[in-house]
Amino acid sequence: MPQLPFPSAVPISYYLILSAILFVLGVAGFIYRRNIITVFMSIELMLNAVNLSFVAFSYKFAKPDGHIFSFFVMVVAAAEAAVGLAIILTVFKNKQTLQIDDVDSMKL
Amino acid sequence: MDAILFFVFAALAVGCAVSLVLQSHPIASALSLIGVMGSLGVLYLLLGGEFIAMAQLIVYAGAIMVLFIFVIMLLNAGAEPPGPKAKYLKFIGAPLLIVLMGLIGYFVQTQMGATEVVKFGSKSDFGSPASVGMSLFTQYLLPFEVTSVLILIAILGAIVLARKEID
Amino acid sequence: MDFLILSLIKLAVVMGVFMTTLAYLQWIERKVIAHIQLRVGPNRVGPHGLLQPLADVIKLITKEGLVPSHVNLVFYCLAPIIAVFFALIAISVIPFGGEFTVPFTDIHTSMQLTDLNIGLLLILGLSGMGVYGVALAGWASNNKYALIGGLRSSAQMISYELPMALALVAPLLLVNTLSLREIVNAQDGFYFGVLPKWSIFALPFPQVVSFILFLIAAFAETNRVPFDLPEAENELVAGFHTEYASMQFASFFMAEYANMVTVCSVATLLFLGGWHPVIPDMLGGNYVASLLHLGAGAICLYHGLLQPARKWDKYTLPVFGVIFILIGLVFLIPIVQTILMPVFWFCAKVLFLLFIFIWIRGTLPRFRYDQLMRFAWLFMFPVALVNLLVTALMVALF
Amino acid sequence: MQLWLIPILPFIGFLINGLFGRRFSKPVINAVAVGSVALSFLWVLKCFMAGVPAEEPHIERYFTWIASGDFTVGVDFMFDRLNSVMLFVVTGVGLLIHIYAVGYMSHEGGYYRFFAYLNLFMFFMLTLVLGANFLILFIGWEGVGLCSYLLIGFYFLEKFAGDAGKKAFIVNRVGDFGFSLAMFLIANHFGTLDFGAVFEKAKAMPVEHSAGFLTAVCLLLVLGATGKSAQIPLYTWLPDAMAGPTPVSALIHAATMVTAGVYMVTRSQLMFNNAPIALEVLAIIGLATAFFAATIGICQTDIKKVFAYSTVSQLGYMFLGLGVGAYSAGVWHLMTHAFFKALLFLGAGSVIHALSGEQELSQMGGLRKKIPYTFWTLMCAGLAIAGFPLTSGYFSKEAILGAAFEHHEWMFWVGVFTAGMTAFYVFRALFLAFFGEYRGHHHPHESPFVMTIPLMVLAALSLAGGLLFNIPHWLEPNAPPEHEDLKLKIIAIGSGFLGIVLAYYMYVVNTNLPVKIANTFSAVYRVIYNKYFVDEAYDSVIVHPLEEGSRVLLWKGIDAGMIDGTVNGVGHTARGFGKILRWAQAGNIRGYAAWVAFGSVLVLIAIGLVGGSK
Repeated sequence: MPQLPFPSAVPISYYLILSAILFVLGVAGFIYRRNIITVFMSIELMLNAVNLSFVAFSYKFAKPDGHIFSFFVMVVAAAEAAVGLAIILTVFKNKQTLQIDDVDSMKL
Repeated sequence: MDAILFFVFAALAVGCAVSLVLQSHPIASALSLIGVMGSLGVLYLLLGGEFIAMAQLIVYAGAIMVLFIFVIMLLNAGAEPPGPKAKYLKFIGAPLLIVLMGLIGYFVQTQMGATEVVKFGSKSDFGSPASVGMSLFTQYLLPFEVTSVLILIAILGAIVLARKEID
Repeated sequence: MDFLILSLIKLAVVMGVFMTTLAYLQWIERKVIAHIQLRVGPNRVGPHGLLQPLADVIKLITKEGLVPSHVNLVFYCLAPIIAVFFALIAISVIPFGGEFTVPFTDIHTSMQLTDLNIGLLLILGLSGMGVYGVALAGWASNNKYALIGGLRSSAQMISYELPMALALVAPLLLVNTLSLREIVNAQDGFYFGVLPKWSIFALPFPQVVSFILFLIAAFAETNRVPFDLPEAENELVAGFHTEYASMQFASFFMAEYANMVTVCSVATLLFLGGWHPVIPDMLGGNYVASLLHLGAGAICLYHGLLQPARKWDKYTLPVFGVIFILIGLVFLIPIVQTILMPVFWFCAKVLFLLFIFIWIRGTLPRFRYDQLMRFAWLFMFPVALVNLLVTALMVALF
Repeated sequence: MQLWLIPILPFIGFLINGLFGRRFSKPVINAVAVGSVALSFLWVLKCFMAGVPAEEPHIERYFTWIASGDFTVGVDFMFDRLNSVMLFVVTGVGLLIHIYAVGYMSHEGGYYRFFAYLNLFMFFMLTLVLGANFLILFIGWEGVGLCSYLLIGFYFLEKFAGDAGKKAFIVNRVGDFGFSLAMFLIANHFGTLDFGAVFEKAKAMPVEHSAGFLTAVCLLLVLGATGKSAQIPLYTWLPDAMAGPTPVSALIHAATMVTAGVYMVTRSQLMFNNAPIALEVLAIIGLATAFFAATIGICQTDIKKVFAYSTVSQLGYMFLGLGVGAYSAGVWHLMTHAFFKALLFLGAGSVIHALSGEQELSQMGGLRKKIPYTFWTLMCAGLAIAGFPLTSGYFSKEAILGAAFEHHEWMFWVGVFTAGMTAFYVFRALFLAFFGEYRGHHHPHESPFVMTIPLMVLAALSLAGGLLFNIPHWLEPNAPPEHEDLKLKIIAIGSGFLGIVLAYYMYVVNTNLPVKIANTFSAVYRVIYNKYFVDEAYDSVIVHPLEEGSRVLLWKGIDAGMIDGTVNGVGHTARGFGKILRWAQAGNIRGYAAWVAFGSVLVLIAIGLVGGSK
């Protein structure tokens, strides 16, 4: 294999940085998008970012615990998706909108 | 080789994430999120997490996102109309996030900067389904059971919420 | 580099065979159904319509791929690619036979593109991803029939993935590994020298129930009759691929057939002992292939030479007979036998399952949609759960 | 030897009958209920055959139940000579009574409920007997109390049944209160509740030094025992408990549960030995109870009430035996009493069954011919309880009285007199029921064999039980045989005879004599007939003040005033804060997200500045 211009393997910190980038992108999506579903997907993106760092740490300590955690995150995400999407359906049924700013009836 | 794979799929993930944020159409966002998940799955494999990578593929990409797409199609959600409300977010949002990103990066560098490199398959098979299952059903048995209850509750909640008539 | 070259060769072989199989599966299906319905089936293009697939391919390729004006172009073009990609990629982890050394060399390899120790999970994941092709196709073609078809298929596929996965887990408890190769190796041997130790027969708890459940779920996963609601032509013109034409249309079909082959292979590997012989060697299991082919050849010759039913038969059938006999003779060569018999058994089992698929298509009517869902959640799911529990109990006890 | 199976089997029976019994047919319910008890009896037999350790009890530790600091309580069962006797009594007599109940309850509603409760009782009783530490014993103790409550109130449609149940429960609470205090003291002082360890430490304490503490503990235990075993001052619940079905009276309120106190004291004899005062108190309580209960028993007109008071008085005998240090004699009497008292009650039940529910002696008479099996078996029981020579009651009562004589002579004389009275009132009841001419208006019919066969078995046991099972020898194999004092025996037997003869004279030969006596000593008669007005006294002294206090002070004052006020106040304050904080609720989710991000940035900066990350 020819010599690469960069090291043949990357340190764990790269993975963490990547997870940070993804997380921040998720936050950005949450803040800037107005479609409820998209916002929801941004949340999923954040969760994925966190999972990545879990798995990275799990590699660092060579223990499966990180995997377990991200597994639980997935399970919770599944439950959340089920309920959240049901809520979105109900919102749409009652308000005929998916714009997150129109769903602010809790405001004074 | 590891490095190439990492950079390729990291770039893919970031690209998909960006498109998730920028795309105006929910379906497009959903597909890009699936892209993120897929590339993350590959990264998990690089990190020796075979089981979790497959779980990512099956649970996240295979089930959860299908739900999303399903709902998007069901509601026939169109593209977002332009013109945001809540103007002030535009101004504080971006710098805030950049600062946040910078801080996290700084901490990661100071804390984990000089840690060992990730070599595929260099560690023992701590991520194999066997070992994950082992600790899942011994050390983490209680949380596991609790999650099952959580799922059950979620199912009930979803059913109650999505019923045809609210009586 | 050696590894790369070897893999490339394998890849070429597998893809070639696989594609041909897909093409000819079409022909087989049409023939079988024709005979079930007392028709002749394709018999114009080539002897017994054997060249029909070729003709179809040429037609589909040369046709103009027209794109409706109202579709969402990106996803419209993306959908078939996704579908066919995830359908074909699954073959890469399926083992067709045991390890062997290539004759006249010292290369020791296995009849499989790659052996992941999570192969089964990978297949599950890929089959899950296959949904997007259909769903997107339905949504992107911007057509109510297509959309309904897409929705139906996505709902149906999620619903049936649960019982399928549960049915898959039960035999895994017996073999406790996820690597397909080891799964098959765990089913080696015979009870009392006659009854093969496949999971479907294996003690402590024969997996008959989960095998049946898996087959049913597989029908639904591959959108086959009686679960082919996404393309129920009498309600939705052609379901999710209403708007598709030419190669894109063809790729959907390829995806469907590839999925069929995949699930049949998985069923074979998990329940029917993969490439392990049906008849033990000491009972002459090694000669089954030769006998079959020789017999077929004999029949062909008889019908061709002595009493040809149709005009062409006196020319075509003898040729086939000779070919069959030659194959039978080839199978008599010891070294070929050792290498090819496993593959023969594997293909035989897969073809048998595929035949069941076609047979059912020729036999059963289509479900109604609510029946479909009720069946999934109120019958398949509980039964699969109970079966899993019982299996777990048995494995724990014995 | 898998002791846990013994209590679990009836518990399974309880679960099956209690959960699905409503849908079962009676044969199925019988099979489950009787079968489970029979199985556990067989298991007891197996354990017994496997060999009973003579000195060191065989202990099985299953799991740690409570672990707080270095104080741990495990779920442990033990098996030694003492509780082997108890196990046989409980499962054996229990089995017979279950069989009997199949016949007796056949016409009753709530059939499955009855048997479920009965099995549950067996479970708790066996737990009580098997428990290897005070807490497990206490679980059984409370459980049997619960079951007795449930079964006394079995006919919950009649008010008196419900009231009787409540009375039993509440009176028992007093005793349990003492028991729990004793447990707290023990746990606090010895740091353990394990029988073995506790008694070791108790033995280690010299008498004069330990007197205060051990006496306190033992007196509290005695209080508990008086509650459960219906002794003065807490005996009042037992006669009312007769409101329950007769098998219940036989099983719970004669044979097994009420003897729990005796068992508990015997179990902790090592502790009592170092607390002479407590022993003295125990003896006196026992004696007094025996005497007074006997006097009351003379004047009762309800056949079950008569036997109830005789139970109280016999329990008094056992306590007397324990109190004078003859534990084995007490246990012996416990066993024999289980036989003949269960028989008496079952026989009474058979009579009641024959007269389809009639309990008043005045409505009976002349049943000798009509229900012969019941008559003869009841006669055996009467002879046994009267201490007729070579019957079971004879031996145990002799042992107790002999020990009492060595302890204090006057105790012996009182005991003898009580024995005479016992013989008198038991035979009074029997003569009233079976001799003379029939005074009732029902048509008596003999009970089915499913009821009479247990009667016969029990009759055989109560006749030969004393000869067959020499409990003192079994419990103390190497104790010196106490010298046979013929004089005492003669006196005791004589008193018994006297009682019987007197009863025969008064109630068969010269039947209008009792009325005369009652009229001449009408005041005394009324006092005794009304059980010395003890219930009324308790009512006016304890119950009414409690009710008033709770209504006025606790409810109106504390509950309505203080507690509700506090709660409402909290509510108001929260409202106030809400008013202030409401502005932050802009209702714009993305705004919230931005704020969260901002906060996390602040936190990160803070960490960075502090250098906490290093």
